[in-house]
Amino acid sequence: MQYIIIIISAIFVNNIVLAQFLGICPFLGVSKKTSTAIGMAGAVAFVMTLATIVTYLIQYNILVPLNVAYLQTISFILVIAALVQLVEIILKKVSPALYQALGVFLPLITTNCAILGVAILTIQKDFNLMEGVVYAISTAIGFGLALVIFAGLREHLDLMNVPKGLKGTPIALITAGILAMAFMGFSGIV
Amino acid sequence: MMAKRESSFINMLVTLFAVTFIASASLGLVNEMTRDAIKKANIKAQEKAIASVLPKFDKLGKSLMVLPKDGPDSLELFPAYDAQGKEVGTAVKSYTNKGFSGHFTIMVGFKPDGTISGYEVLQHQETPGLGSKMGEWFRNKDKPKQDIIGKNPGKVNFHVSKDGGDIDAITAATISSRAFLDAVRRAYNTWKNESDGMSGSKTKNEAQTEGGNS
Amino acid sequence: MLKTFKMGGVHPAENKLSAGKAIEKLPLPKTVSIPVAQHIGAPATVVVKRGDEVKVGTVIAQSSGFVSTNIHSSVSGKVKKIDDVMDSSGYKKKAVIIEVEGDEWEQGIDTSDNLIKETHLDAKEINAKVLAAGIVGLGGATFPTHVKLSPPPGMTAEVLLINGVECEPYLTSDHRLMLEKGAEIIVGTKLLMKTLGVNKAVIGIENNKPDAITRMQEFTANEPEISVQPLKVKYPQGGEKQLIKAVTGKEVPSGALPIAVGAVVNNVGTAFAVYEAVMKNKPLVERVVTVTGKSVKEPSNLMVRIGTPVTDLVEAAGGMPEDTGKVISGGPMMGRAVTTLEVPVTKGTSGILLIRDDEAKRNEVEPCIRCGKCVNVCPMGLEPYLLMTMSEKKLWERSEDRHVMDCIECGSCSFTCPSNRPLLDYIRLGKGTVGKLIRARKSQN
Amino acid sequence: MSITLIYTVVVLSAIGIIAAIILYYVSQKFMVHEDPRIDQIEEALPSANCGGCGYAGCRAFAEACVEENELSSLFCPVGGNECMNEVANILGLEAVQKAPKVAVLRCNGTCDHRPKTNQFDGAKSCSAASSLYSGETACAFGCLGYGDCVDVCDFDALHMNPETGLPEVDDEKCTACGACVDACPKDLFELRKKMPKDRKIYVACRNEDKGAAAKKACDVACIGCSKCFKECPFDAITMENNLAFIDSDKCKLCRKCVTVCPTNSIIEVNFPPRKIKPEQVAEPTSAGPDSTDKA
Amino acid sequence: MNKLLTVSPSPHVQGDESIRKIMYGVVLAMLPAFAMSVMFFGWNSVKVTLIAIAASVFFEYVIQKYIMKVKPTVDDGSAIVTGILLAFNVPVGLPVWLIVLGALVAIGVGKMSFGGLGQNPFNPALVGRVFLLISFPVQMTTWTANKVVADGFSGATPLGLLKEGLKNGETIPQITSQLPSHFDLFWGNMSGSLGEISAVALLLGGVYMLWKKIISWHTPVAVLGTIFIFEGILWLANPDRFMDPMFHLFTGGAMLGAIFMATDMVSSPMTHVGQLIFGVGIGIITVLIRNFGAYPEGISFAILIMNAFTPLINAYVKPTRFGRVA
Amino acid sequence: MNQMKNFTKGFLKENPVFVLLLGMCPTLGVTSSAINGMGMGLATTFVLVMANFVVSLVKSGIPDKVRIPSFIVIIATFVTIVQLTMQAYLPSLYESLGLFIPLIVVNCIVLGRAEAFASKNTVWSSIVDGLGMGLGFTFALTLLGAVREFLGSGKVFGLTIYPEHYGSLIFVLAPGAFIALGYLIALINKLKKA
Ligand SMILES: Cc1cc2nc3c(=O)[nH]c(=O)nc-3n(C[C@H](O)[C@H](O)[C@H](O)COP(=O)(O)O)c2cc1C
Ligand SMILES: Cc1cc2nc3c(=O)[nH]c(=O)nc-3n(C[C@H](O)[C@H](O)[C@H](O)COP(=O)(O)O)c2cc1C
Ligand SMILES: Cc1cc2nc3c(=O)[nH]c(=O)nc-3n(C[C@H](O)[C@H](O)[C@H](O)COP(=O)(O)O)c2cc1C
Ligand SMILES: Cc1cc2nc3c(=O)[nH]c(=O)nc-3n(C[C@H](O)[C@H](O)[C@H](O)CO)c2cc1C
Ligand code: SF4
Ligand code: SF4
Ligand code: SF4
Ligand code: SF4
Ligand code: FES
Repeated sequence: MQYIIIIISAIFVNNIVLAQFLGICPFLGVSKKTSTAIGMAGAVAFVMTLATIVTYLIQYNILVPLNVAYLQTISFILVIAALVQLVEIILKKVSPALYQALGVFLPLITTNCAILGVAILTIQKDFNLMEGVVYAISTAIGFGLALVIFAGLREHLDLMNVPKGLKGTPIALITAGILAMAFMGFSGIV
Repeated sequence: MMAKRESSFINMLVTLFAVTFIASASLGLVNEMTRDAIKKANIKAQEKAIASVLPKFDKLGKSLMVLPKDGPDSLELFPAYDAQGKEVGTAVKSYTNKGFSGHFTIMVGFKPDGTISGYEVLQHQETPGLGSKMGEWFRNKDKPKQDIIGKNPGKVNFHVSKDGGDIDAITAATISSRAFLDAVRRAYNTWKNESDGMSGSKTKNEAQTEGGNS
Repeated sequence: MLKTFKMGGVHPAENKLSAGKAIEKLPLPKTVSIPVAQHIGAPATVVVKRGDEVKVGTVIAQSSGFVSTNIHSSVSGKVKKIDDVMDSSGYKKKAVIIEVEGDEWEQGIDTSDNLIKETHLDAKEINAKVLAAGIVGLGGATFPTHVKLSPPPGMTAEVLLINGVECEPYLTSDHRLMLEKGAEIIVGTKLLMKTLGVNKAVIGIENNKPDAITRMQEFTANEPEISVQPLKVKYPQGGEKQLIKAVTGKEVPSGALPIAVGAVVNNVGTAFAVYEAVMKNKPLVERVVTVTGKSVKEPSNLMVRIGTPVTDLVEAAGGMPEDTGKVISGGPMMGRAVTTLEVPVTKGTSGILLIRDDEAKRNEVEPCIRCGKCVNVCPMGLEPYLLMTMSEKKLWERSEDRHVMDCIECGSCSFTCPSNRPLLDYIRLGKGTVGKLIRARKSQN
Repeated sequence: MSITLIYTVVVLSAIGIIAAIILYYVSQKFMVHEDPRIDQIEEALPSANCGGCGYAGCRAFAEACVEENELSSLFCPVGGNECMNEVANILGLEAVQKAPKVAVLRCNGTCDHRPKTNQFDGAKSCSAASSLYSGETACAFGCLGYGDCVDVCDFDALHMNPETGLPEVDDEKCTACGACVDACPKDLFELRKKMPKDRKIYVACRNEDKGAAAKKACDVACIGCSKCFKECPFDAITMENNLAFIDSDKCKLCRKCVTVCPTNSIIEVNFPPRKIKPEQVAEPTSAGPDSTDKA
Repeated sequence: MNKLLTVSPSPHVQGDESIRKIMYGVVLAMLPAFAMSVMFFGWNSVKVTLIAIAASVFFEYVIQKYIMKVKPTVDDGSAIVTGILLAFNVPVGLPVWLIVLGALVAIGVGKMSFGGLGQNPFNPALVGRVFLLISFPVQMTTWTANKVVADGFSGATPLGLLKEGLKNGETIPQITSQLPSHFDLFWGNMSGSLGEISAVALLLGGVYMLWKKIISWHTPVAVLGTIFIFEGILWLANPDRFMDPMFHLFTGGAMLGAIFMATDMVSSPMTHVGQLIFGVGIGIITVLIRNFGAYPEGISFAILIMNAFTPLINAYVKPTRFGRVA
Repeated sequence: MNQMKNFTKGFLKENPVFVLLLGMCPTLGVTSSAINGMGMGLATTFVLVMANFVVSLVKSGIPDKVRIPSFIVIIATFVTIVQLTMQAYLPSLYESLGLFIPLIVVNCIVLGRAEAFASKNTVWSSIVDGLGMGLGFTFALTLLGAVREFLGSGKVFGLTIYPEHYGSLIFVLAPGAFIALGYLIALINKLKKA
């Protein structure tokens, strides 16, 4: 049951982009086409899960025992940066096809607050490892959902006659706002 | 532009080592410098909250951790005394899990007779503009129906009026209001049990501070 | 039992004003201009020069390729000049201009009305005659008929459909032809069947021509291989893919020809022309043209020599009404508006429609409200609103992905749109551009 | 020194070093050959990996740069112009500098010069109209006036003049990108070499009809009389399909052709007024599409 | 011949549909619901409706004329529809300034920012309504008691009473006693937003629009059908915790939403299959929010959320193409 | 290099938020009030200036391949310093900025400036650049915070301008952040053109 709550909460109620304001840069940047959005969502899901596991282990096996928890930020970001690069290098060699589909988004992910944010939130929320993993995956699904819907909306808006002054980022933000507004309907579900 | 160092393995390793070394050393230093300040800030925040919910006191007694009957986690009680050593009241750090966004913590002060001398919301995630109003709502002197200061949870029905109680809920935030009163009741009951000497409470010597930066 | 195609379609007001008017022969014009490109495919090569004497039926331009055909003089007289003239395509095209003198026919042409039923010619010889007579599809597309009659290798025809649908509002030329030349059409049909080697033919006629249905049923009563299929009135039932679907229930695959499902479609006029060419040696020099319009004094069906200026036809129908705002060659759904009445009648001219001022101008274009009506009426299952926007924004690849090339340009979408959007204008543009891109891609590979 | 401080240093350095070693070995092992310029460009980019360029990160952007043979559609908002210049350097793109050109409209068929023969009521698009028929006037070669060219100009260099019904080029803004050349279904635009003082002499007509037909369709049509062709001392003029064409590479701006043209279809822009017969040339210049340009 | 002929590409005839006909058809279809509203809430509902219409039309006019600098098209009736539907979605006692603010958001943010009629991905009236609901929860949930049964009920909406009761740990049978009968619900004898109360009047409007081919049956049937089935399953599973499905069809904005708001062609999918998916989505989200969420009613949110999905539905649910090669 | 131009470009012409659209998370996440926006902006500015300073100091000593990791470490160090200091001396601001303080690490502006500017320029101009960009960021966050606070609760910097109950709550919440920023950017674009 508590897993279901974590899942629903992370996908709908506390959607990482629409309610928590994390990962907005790729949300705005990589949402011009649905196909790219799907690729990005997949890459985020992969890295987010991996990063959460690794940072979790570091937090509870190194930082906490040695009483240096204040190093969380710096060690997490280092590990995430290294991890992303590692995945990228390996993917490029092992599966060029997968690299084409997901890998090209990997560099974007290092500087995506969502990854670091989820790693830190997992610790803050006192999840255990399993919960952390579920949380990370659901958050990534939430991110992907928001991203894909938003990409669909933007592809639609490309065909519409948006007034000049609002074309591009402004209307994208307004659309995101209305989307966030609609998602508020889910509040209280968990 | 100056010539860059080439990317040989040794160079990379040395550079990275140097950078992390310097970074960690300086961080360690800053940490040493701020550790006490952070600790103090935390204690101060706690003391400020205690002071704000209790009548004037001169000395804090040892705080106790008490497991309430109706909740999974312990509450912390801070008895306060005047210069004569007479108890002027007890501040209780209580919580609820029924908030609109789940968990939040409050500090409630009780005079020895059980009336509430003050409260403070310590940490919460309720919606700004709705649930977040509880910080002021329940101590509004002009609205006796919602004011809890000076009321005794043992005598007044500490439920929202919608549920048949005596306290008016925050408009459009009944859930937060219910949760808030839930926390107050828990504080009261625990304090009451404790002062009646009913529970086997543990005493803790030091006010706990949280390590790290979470 | 009425059949029809399932998907989409509209029902514009029929306005068949000239349905009751028998076909009349139009008096010979003074001059004719006969364009050398009256058909789909390569323009014919002119073989006469200024000053040459020609008779009715003299070849004046010769087929210049497989998909091309012969052009004959439709009058006798002297070639005045060879020049560019405006025709209903909207552009100036090369044409042979002939001054009419008398009405002398080439030898061997039988101009009598006798019905000849039998021939000893075999399939090949019939098809050779069809080519020699310059026959093209008279249903509007003017595709050279001899090409249609020679299925590509590996494909065999199973059924011949004779298109007597005439789903365009106003037009009645096919209707009249069936009433008046039904027997000849049946003979033509049999010739076509013989050429194609099929033993089944269906004549599809919409239910708004009950007299034609009865008439054709009478003629086919003792023709076991030919049947008449009454159809529910729905535009664009005359489109060959829709007709095949309605009659046989088969769908011509996207991008394929009707022959892919074993069908060949020919217009009733084409069947009649084939009859005349084969049995009477008469090349395609005249055709039935409906002259009509709400203000036209005498809407009529005229037998007209190819090359006759449209003015002559309009005069014959009582002259051009004062309130004419637009002149269309063809029907209101698919016809082309012309810039001047001087354009000549060509093999593809099935009607001349004079539209009144109050209907000549389109209604004001408003934003698309995404009502989906265009999607629902598209007989090809396309998304016209999207195709239009993509053309406007020049998103050709996306347009190709959404199968813009499947559009049959029926205009149902533009007709229906409550916002009066010029959907087909832009879709045509998209089709043109995407077609070019596809061809460029093909030639690259 | 407290133990925490030591731990701090150890932990962080260890993480750093271990990460570096693993990365190094993995990258050695999983090396993939790629265009070295991609790396070079990536170097030049800010590595913010923000996606601001519309690509998935700096590397993807670098790859796009390598594939593209001109950079006009690529821009890194973080690095800005400097950075893009550097990228261009790496790709050796700045070397392909062309002689500056400017677009000119080879039609002067204003409403006055070219009587309407019908009125168009379809989609307001030149390409749509042109796929339907030859146009609202008897000239099948002239401007249709629905502004497809204006729509495609990204530099705000083209505007429709509502009085003449013709588009006008703003020489200052035109970058000779050629978009209008491609967009015009009548092929009316030409990119001509920029001449000193922005002067221009060109035949503002594309009508290939024979003289009489052309003249009938439009007052200022080129009737193919060849007078200019004979007049030009520099062989800059060629005749084809009843139409004169002035080659901007050969033209020396002597203005001789302008005076002999019987239909004023040769236009001169930004010249000082003529001394000898001012009234004769004042006309074409003032009616020309570029006439609003300051003298 | 001196008159110039007109030339245009084919087709040369146009059907007699028009935006105006459609929009004023919708207005007509809303009249029964409006009449019922006046009957139950009195003249205040006339006031609210007129203000909402006036404000919507006013903002559309001003924005088009002075900000977008295009020819105003307020006469096409779409702003009127938005105005009426905004009014239909708010409590009858809503302060005037909030109605005007709602209209500003609906037209300004929800419609004009995207380019005006036909360009907006979200239902404008609902953008306005949800904006108000989130921003002013107190005013937006202050219900005026129904005139006809003035003292019967407290003024809370049936769904509100249900949610409140469940929160207090009451069971359905206990709550039912405070609720109007199904007949009253069907007729509209309850409190709620101005235009949503009378199921019968809304259905009447729906039938009219179906007859006039303004809407197709797919969306409303999918929405109502899904709510019915999904609520039915919950009800059968636990009748102490969940109300019966009919109750859910007749209360809240289910009817209004399904018939008038989910059918807004601009923000819903193009194809019938798409509309079915759209409707089912709305139904599911509505049921989720009603039974498990913080809000007693969720159809507004559900429609907005599915509006967001519409481009994806349109991209992936294409019409059956003639002769598509498998 | 013209220092003044370096400094001022961050405000409007190359404003990281309004023009470059970088660092959107903190921009939207912490701007429920002007004061929060300002606090976040200043914290980021500090990190930016210091990171630019250090990076431009050590730039030539760092091999290319480990450039990014080194920069990240440098930035993360300053972020942690900010974190610890704030915790110690401004605990309430620290509470309200929450997660977004550690996330300064991944703010694209910081790394972006370090890479694009500081690693190629002198110490002094790097500091000026960092300060300019940082203050531009602060300006944007404060402005957005003020707008949201004003629309949401009728206050600016906590000063009541109109009664709170006329405020539209949504502007304090997530959707309002997006919407307000959208219109703000449109407005700034318009001003920039004019
Ligand atoms: C986005 C959102 C945030 C809300 N925040 C709170 C909150 O913080 N506290 C609360 O009690 N109710 C909150 N509510 C309202 C509750 O969902 C519920 O409607 C309300 O508490 C019902 O109580 P009422 O009787 O006071 O209106 C929120 C609702 C929404 C949609
Ligand atoms: C290149 C090409 C080849 C064709 N070949 C055949 C053919 O072999 N058999 C046939 O029945 N029709 C053939 N057609 C004719 C088409 O099927 C169709 O009848 C013609 O395009 C006109 O159709 P419409 O009047 O419905 O537009 C061909 C058409 C084209 C363009
Ligand atoms: C939309 C549309 C409507 C058509 N309507 C008719 C029609 O009513 N009668 C007809 O004979 N051909 C009609 N055609 C042409 C037919 O598709 C087909 O080309 C013709 O019947 C083939 O015969 P033909 O080659 O003998 O002309 C129509 C074509 C299209 C695309
Ligand atoms: C059947 C139908 C339903 C409509 N529903 C709405 C609606 O719910 N909300 C709204 O603002 N406009 C509605 N409109 C009006 C119009 O479509 C709307 O203003 C556009 O979304 C504006 O672009 C409706 C129109 C029709 C024809
Ligand atoms: S898209 Fe083409 S086939 Fe479909 S309705 Fe329009 S014109 Fe006809
Ligand atoms: S019929 Fe017209 S308004 Fe309706 S969707 Fe198609 S283009 Fe849009
Ligand atoms: S489109 Fe290009 S070439 Fe044409 S005017 Fe504009 S800038 Fe010049
Ligand atoms: S110049 Fe060409 S593209 Fe431009 S308006 Fe004239 S015809 Fe259209
Ligand atoms: S600030 Fe860029 S992803 Fe969050």
